Amino acid sequence: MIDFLEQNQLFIVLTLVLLIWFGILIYLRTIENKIVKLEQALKKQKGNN
Amino acid sequence: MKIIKYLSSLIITLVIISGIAPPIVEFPMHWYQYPIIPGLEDKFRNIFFHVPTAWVSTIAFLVSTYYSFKYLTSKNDLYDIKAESSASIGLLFSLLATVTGALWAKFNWGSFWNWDPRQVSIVFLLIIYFAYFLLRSSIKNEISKNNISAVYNIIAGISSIFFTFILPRMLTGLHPGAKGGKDLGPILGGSISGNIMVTFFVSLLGFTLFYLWLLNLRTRTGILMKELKYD
Amino acid sequence: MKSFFTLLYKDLLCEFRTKHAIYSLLVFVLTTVLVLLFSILDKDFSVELISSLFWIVSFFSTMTGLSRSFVLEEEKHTIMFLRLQSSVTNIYLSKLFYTIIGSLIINISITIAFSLFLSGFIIYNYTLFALTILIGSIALSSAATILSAIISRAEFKGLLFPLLSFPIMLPILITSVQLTNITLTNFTFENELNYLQFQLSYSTVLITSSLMFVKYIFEE
Amino acid sequence: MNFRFILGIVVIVASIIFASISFTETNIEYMSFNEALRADKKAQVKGEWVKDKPVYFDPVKNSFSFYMKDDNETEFQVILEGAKPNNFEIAESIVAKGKCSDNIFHASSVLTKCPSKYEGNNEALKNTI
Repeated sequence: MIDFLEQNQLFIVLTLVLLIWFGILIYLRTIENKIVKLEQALKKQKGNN
Repeated sequence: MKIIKYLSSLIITLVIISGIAPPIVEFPMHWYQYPIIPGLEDKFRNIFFHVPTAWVSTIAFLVSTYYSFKYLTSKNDLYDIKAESSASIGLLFSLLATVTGALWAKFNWGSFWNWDPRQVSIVFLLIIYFAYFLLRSSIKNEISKNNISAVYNIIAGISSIFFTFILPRMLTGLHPGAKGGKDLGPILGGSISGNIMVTFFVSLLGFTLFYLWLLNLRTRTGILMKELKYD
Repeated sequence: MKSFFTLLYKDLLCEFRTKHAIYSLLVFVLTTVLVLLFSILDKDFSVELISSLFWIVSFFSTMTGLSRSFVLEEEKHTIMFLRLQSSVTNIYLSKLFYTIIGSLIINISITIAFSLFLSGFIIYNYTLFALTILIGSIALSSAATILSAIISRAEFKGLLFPLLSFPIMLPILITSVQLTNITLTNFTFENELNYLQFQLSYSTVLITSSLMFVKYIFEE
Repeated sequence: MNFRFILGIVVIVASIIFASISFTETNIEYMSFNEALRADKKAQVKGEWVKDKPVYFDPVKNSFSFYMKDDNETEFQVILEGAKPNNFEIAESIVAKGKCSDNIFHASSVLTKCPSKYEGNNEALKNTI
């Protein structure tokens, strides 16, 4: 097990970095969706007034 | 905007894979092998992440200064929001550049902090833009807040050119390209192997696009906050 | 042009009457020299230490004594008066020249005090030293004046002032210390003109951008 | 965009270019060891570490001693006040700042210049792309 981890250090780093990066991407997407919803709500509100 | 979003996600994913996965060998025979750089070995891979973060922070601060200038000449609130957004992204990326740089410094120069001129100048930048946000929060009158923070941002942006581009090259330091070094450093001097160069510039492109996406998101939240009078 | 001289005269007269800057300068110079002399009695001070101290004293005296120019006007609510009398550019210029004159006087008095009390303070290159003091004062004042104008409109002045001025003034201080090192050691490791060039262009940029944008600070 | 702004921008850009010239023209004067011996002031000497000669660290005085060879191939001993500099072994050249006395160079700081080229073997390079 330890041998395997030692030999593939780079790939472990790679998986971790990719995981973090995908986490950031998913987080940003949810934020963007929220912003789009808010923008639409605001547009509606303005239309009603 | 959609293209920028997907392109930046894709490019940075590719850069992460092609920056970390390829092995380093003494005599690279194929395009997927990186050369061994004496003294750096595997640590050189950080160049694909550390330099682009520093690059994005510089770009973000310059863009912020530009929008402050636009605000003063046009008095359009949108530019003020953009200037603030860009400055906040710049602050985030300069923090990232400090952290990635400190990690690199630990393994290459021996300690996290070496008082290299470039490390000092990024501290200047952090203080300057931290002060910018503090200044924004300490002026109550909306119009004079926008005006004064724009003036400060321009002064700060112009003086930051001096200590990000000029001062580190005048003083002796550990970064490549400092005074007393043989050349301008690996990137500007062009002494870098082909595949590293390609990955590096693709990484720069990816991070710049990512910055544009973040700027777009942050500006839209700024506009929403303004419209809803949420402060 | 006339109002510029009137304003400058007014500032100098105010300073002469209150002697705020002169007292703070005296206190700073005396404490540094005395602490140095008593704590490290018979040791030779290194040149680097002396030139750093020189500019630290200069920085703090300028900060406490002079750069309050705009802040004081705001606190005494006299800035409105000034603006009725003259353009913002004129006010800025008079404050700038007042700060430059003050900071020159400060630096010359520090030089006199240091050469009287510190045996290690021997100037080898007089022209370069004079240039260092002159350009250093101009650069420090150009940063201090515009920042003082910005601060005068904000709250938490005491906290913001050092925070805003420190990063903008530090490049000037670093290069000034390097230049002073050169004048005190009489041996040039480096191309000293580079530092002068840096300071000159830094202060030109600061003054030009201040002139361009100072009027927006007082816009409501 | 009035005249005043354009003039201001021109002045700012010109001064930034003026300041940028300063670092393209840097010429640092390194001394050779023999010159530093005569100079009797602080000097900086550039050279290479002589790997065959002994290297030791004195923990009591906190000084690090090694032998250096300057560009004129003169060998001399350097005593640095402080710990061993980073990357000392892999440095391609060393710059020592300090004073000379009794044929020993007492350095207050030692700078190591590491290889800044990010390329491997030149022959093999052509295969990478």
